[in-house]
Amino acid sequence: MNGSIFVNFPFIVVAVLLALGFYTIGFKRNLIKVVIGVEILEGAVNMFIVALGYVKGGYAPIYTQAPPEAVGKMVLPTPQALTLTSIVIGVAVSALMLAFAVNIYRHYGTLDVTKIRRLRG
Amino acid sequence: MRRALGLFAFLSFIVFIIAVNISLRPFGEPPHTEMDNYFIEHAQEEASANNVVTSVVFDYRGFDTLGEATVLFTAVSGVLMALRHYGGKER
Amino acid sequence: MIEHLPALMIAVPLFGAFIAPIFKKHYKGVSIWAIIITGITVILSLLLAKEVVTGGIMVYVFGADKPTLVLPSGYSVPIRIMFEVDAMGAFMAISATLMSFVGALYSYSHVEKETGLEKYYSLLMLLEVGILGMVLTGDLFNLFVFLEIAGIAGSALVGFRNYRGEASEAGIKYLIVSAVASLMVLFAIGILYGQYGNLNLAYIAKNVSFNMIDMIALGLLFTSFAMKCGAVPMHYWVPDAYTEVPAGINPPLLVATYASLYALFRVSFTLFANIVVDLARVGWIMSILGVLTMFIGVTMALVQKDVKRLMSYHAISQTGYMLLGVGVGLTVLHDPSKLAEFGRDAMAGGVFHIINHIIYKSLLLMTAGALFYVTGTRNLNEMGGLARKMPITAISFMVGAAAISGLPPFNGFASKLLIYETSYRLNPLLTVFAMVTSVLTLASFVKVFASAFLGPPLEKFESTREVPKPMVIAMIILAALCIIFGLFPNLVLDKLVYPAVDALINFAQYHSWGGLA
Amino acid sequence: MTTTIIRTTTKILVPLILVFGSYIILHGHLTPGGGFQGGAVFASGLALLIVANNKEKVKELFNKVPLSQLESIGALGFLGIGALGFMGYTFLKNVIANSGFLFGAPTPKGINPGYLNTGGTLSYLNIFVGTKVLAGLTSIVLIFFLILRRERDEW
Repeated sequence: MNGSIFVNFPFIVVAVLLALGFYTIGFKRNLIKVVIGVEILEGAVNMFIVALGYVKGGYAPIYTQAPPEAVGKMVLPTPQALTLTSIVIGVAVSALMLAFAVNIYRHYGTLDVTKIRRLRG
Repeated sequence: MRRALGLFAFLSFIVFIIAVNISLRPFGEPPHTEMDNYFIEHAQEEASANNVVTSVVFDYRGFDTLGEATVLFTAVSGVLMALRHYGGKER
Repeated sequence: MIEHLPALMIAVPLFGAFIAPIFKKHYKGVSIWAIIITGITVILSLLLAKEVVTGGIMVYVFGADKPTLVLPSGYSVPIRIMFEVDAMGAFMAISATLMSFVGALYSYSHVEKETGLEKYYSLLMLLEVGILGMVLTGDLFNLFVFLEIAGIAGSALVGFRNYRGEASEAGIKYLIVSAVASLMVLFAIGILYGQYGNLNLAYIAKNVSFNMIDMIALGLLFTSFAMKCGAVPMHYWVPDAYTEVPAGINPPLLVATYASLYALFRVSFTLFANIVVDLARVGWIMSILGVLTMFIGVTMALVQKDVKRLMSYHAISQTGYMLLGVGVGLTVLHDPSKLAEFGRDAMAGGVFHIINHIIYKSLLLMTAGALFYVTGTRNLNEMGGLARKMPITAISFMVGAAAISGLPPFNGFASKLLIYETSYRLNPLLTVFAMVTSVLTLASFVKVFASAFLGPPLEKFESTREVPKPMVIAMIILAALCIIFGLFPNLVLDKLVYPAVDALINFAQYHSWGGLA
Repeated sequence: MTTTIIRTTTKILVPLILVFGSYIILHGHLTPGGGFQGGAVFASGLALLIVANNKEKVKELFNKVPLSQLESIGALGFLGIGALGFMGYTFLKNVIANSGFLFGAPTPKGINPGYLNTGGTLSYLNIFVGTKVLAGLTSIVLIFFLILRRERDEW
């Protein structure tokens, strides 16, 4: 199985998740579903970055009571650190989006994006 | 019409993204690891921590983490501001 | 202490923002605190600009033994986050701090009757932090983090008036746009990291090789930043956000938009400057995008009745001028004779237009905020005869309107003239569009002035008076800057704009700091 | 919402979750985890406390806790630890590592069982970030809870 499509399987999953996320943002009417779409995108990008750091047969980059064969065979730590940062940012963004969604529901009584458009033109 | 156009743009974008991801380097074989090797080798003496990821997060890329904490602070302020009691003058 | 300036630029407003929620209900105190902190950052940014213009690029490595120690001994790759401040970054930093200061001053009276002000001022300073981080950083992931700070703080402030449904609507729109844009930026950063194993802007720029994947990363970065700076296919969030935000936040929010424009320039000039063949094509795309943006923006503006919304559409249209100016420069970047002939001047026009536009558009939006403050409406048809009641606002509006339409001797004229002259050398058709846009802008502002300030005084505005002092002072500062920049454009051009342009053109200098071969 | 089963389970689970969260924060430099993760675990324990009680009880529980001040303190602490580096080094320099101060013992090279008294500024930053994250996430959950309850009262 050396065809590139199977070697790159995690990246294909990332592509599918990106597609799902964009579909949800673009074509769903419920605001909560749009927020979920953004979260799916977030997950896709996080998965992409963490997959970049994988080394075949590598161990977690932590020295505390690691198995002896782990030295010199650790996965890259930077992508994990980046993913951590990006996850927290994702939490922050989704919290604020949900707060706005609550406010919109209180004012318009609906979450349908086609009905709440007061701002146009 | 707009919907069809959007669907077309969406589908072409998806094909593009899948093409990108297929043409990436093979999974599990990073080509350049100089920066990460430095972290793995020097984290214990410079940052004095066994957990290399934590030493990257808080020492080598500590400024990003300050930014990250700031993002959380911003979001909490934003949520508390958006959901505060209605009040003040209507203007 | 002078070598720590880039870090202090971030640390001081961050300190101010973290302290602000402790004030709780002392609204006067927190406003004064915000004015003090933003004032200090203005001074710091002026010092930084002086240091950079005289002493060259300034590097600050976070967490190293010395601020300038980029490479650890025996290593050839940078490993820590660093700030790399060149004249362009310092120029943007000055605009950001100045506008935050003016915004804080204006907000002192404009929002004094609202609640939740400790959060408001905290977010104002955080917005400033986000902009400053974006324009000073030399690390790609750090750019993403600060992009998110600016986006979240900006959208939270857009939703400040939570008793209006429209504000929350505009806020979530802005937040979704900025979240998607910054996620695509992060995706592109991931692609570049996978290729080169590093996140440093200059290091990647040095090693970039231009296979298909790099071009895709360029495309993603270009689209996302164009989306965030309000270029045309993705401009629909701009009018909503600018209309609903309190007028005191408008100046920093404008700078936040142009910080994305700065990131766009940084990506095309620094990160991908080594592409010799395709850069002209990128430049053409940028110029045509600019022309489209200015034309569509101004035509949409003509039909508006809401005064702030009208001005927001003009903001879109003015962004087009900057894209056009810098795009013209980008097309001829690898052609030294043409670059010296008109490319450099075109970029100077584009960059000068950034600060000019920030100044006069903030001024105009603030006068709109002042009108709203006294009349309680933004509909032009309900206003009239206010020139007598609010003379300073009326004069400020006239200055701003003359500047945006490119009339001499105001600052808009200086930068627009540079853009007309140089884009004519590339293709006369671009100039025709730019001039038509300018005429349409003038027409639309004459309409606003006539319907809001002239005409018979309306009975319901009998008791209106001039707006409070802090708002007046903020408007006067900006109006004075409009006139000064218009009368003595060479002062700013020589001291700030041309160094900034040269910093963009001499990308090799940016690539080779700290002894990186 | 608040049945006896949920209240009893909460009573048993919450202390365990809080202890586990504190453990993750304190051992951030040795084992997987750190300030953010530990703070999130801690906040999830408090969130359990919020959803398992009714509005009055929650108000009574969290009235005394200065969440917003805690958050500011965490952020300011981070900034302060970073500013220590201005004394001769750069912002955010790990000045405490290998200095013999609290958390300043040197780490032996290679695989080791892990010593708590290492890490330098990392441990301090973990604690501050943990404080900040638990306060921030708890106040988000709390405000959503209170606002939804308030709405339900009004309808």
